[in-house]
Amino acid sequence: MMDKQAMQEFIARRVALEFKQGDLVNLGIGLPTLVANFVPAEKEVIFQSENGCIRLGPAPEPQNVDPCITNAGAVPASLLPGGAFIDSAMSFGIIRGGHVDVTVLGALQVAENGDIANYMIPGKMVPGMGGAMDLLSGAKKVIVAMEHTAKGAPKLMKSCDLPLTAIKAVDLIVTEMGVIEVTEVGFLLVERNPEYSIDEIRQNTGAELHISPNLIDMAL
Amino acid sequence: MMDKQAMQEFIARRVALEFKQGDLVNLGIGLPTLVANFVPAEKEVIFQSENGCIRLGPAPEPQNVDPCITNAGAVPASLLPGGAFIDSAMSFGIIRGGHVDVTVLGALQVAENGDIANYMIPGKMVPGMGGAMDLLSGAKKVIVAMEHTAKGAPKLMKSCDLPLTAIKAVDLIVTEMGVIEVTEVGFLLVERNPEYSIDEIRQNTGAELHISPNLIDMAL
Amino acid sequence: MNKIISLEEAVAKVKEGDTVMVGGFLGVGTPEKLIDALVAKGTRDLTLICNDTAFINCGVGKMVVAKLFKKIIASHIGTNKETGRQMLEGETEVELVPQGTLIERIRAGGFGLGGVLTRTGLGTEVAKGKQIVQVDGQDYLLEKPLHADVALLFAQKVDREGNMSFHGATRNFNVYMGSAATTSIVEAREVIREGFMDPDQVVVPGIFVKYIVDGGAL
Amino acid sequence: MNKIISLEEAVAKVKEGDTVMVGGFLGVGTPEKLIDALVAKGTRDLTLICNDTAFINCGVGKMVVAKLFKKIIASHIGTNKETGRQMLEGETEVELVPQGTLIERIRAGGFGLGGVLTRTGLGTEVAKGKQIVQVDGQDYLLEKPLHADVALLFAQKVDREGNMSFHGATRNFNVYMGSAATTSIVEAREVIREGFMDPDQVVVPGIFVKYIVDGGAL
Repeated sequence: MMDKQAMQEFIARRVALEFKQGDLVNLGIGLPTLVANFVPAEKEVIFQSENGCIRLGPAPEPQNVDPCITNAGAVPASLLPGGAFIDSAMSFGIIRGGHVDVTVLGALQVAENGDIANYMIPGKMVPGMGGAMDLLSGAKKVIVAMEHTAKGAPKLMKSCDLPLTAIKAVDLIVTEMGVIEVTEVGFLLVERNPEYSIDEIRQNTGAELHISPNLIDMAL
Repeated sequence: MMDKQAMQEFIARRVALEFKQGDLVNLGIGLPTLVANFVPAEKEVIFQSENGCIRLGPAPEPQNVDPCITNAGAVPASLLPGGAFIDSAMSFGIIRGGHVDVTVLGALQVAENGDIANYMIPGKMVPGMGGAMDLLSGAKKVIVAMEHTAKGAPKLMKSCDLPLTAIKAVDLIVTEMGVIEVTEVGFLLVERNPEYSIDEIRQNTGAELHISPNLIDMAL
Repeated sequence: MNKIISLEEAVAKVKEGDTVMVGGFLGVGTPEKLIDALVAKGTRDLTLICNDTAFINCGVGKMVVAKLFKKIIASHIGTNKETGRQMLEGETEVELVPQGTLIERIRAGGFGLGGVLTRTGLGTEVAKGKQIVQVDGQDYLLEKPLHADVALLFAQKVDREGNMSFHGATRNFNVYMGSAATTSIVEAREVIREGFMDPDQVVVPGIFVKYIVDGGAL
Repeated sequence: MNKIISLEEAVAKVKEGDTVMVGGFLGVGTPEKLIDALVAKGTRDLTLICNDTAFINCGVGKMVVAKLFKKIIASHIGTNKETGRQMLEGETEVELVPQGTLIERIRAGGFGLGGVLTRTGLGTEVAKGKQIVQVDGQDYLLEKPLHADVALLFAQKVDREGNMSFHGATRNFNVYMGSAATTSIVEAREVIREGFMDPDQVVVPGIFVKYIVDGGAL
């Protein structure tokens, strides 16, 4: 069994393989942010952050921190050559207008029709949707990167019981157990982490799990 | 009788008196453009042009002409210190959003309810509305600057018979004959050019002309 | 017209009960000196329109802690526990608005548009009670324009005319909030007192700025 | 990715029957070299979306004279007699759109909005056949988004990434047209080949630009 950090890195590493040359990508806060670390150097991916950065780069050395240059989590960041700073209206014009090729977000729950809940637990935790609702409605491809369960409770469900962030929005789910496509017929396991049996993955999934006839081991 | 140029200057000179300190003003092409020449030096008026200039200044000396700096009529212009260049979306955000204090436009016809026609004569002349419809719907105060008649035919009418540029938009009309407010009851003559009698002005007006009890000679 | 005023004069423009828009994204690009002065003065019953409520010791988060708001309109409050506490205990009303919708509603308010037609939020709680408009067979949510009494903005540089320019990720909501507010006040790190900004370099024209406060270096 | 292409390669991106957006305001801020090359090539049956049709010897006016358009969507055609002649004689269809509505429809197309709600044009021929949407008891005209196959843009400077900056009154429609087109081509007076633009100075980010053509000095 992987520890939490290893699990998150494992998931992030797999998500990074989804990007194509030249993709414009927006990464959510938390686990999704890690994905940037695993993009192969030869693949040119442009990271956008909704606070107004295009070509977001790695965290700067401490002596180079500029308080005005941060990612969407207010963490010091850098801009790669060719980058640009933009305002929020243009930033969300890019997002809503379908110019973001891929967004990677975390989730509390994902339903088999692609519904997603990731912005509040009523009466308990209400952080708000931030830019997530716009990303889910505007990005060409939505990847959810998350642990397969929340302390053993399934997060892939028949339908979400938490308030939705968007309907029918998710295209692909990457967890430590496998890679699941959201299809017309529901969840389709296309890649499996060999550490888990199909039965184990089914037991940890709250909806029917179809198995791809072309199921392969999780590519890394 | 004034010649055409003297008449236009006379009208422009009177319009210039309408501006208040600090007003943001947009002048239409033609006669309205002349108004800028008659704003007293001590009154600070900011001219905006819809092609993307704020603090438009006078025409430059020939040796200082910059092909990228023009007014909305594509005539070489200058920017005064403190000016800014903006894009069309912001330019019309300013106009539509009610940030323009006064616009001065020409007209083919104005109706007694404030309707205005100034962008086309069907089958004959169809230049298009350009920014006029936005200016008419967005500016806080709309002044029409025009000759009182078109070759003797009234331009102030009961209702316009040409296609409208905007409904109920005009606040004030300045002609070589006088200054006419558009009120709840229709046209109200508030200032008269002493060269014309009230009867003459009435004969040249295509709708009822109310006379202000406070009628004065045209201020210049 | 001299637009440069003191911090004291600036905060006097904000009245109890006002709706205030405040620029910034998790405190980045926020007028901290104006906020500190408002906290010190304790102007209450305000309605806040801001992207988020930053942190308890940063940006508008300090105003939350000082309980200056009766209502908060924001896209995210998760970085400030005090906002969540005030909301859950019913002390402060919170309206959550998707971030792209929030900036566009502000722009619509400032730019004279009747509202925003967006697919963002369809099928979620955000859509509840709102008008759906069909365009070519596609549903869009009608989101209404926002206006404020006062906008508190931040810029890297401002000239005496109020022309603003920015550094880094500080443009965020500062670019459009001035257009949607009756009174806008800019706190700039640098106030250009001699000459004016190059007109090609201006990001927000000074006509959207009523007052200027010298913020000084961070 | 190398975005810099030749004028010849650039005009080959425009196909007969395409909808093209062209930046510029009466020719100011228009990509003249791209236009000349299109006229020389004679790519026909185009639909034009542009603020105006400039003059017979300037800007898109030259394309009008060469009869490249089957339809023109613009706010003003009065400075080009040939446009008026083609319209009145039924050779070319002309749709007149208020200027502020035109730029906002383009932005809505590029920015994923369902349309524009504006009071501009209410009660006029512009409103005919269009949906009226009431917001808080006030009528607004619903104007639909615009898209294009190709956008032909002008910038003062562009770097290899496609980041654009401007001089003077040349921003006009160039800022938003790239977002609303499948393919956008920028003709810049200066192509920065060494290094990149200061990210604080970028007006239009390069993600909206697919190809770059070196326009050279005027």
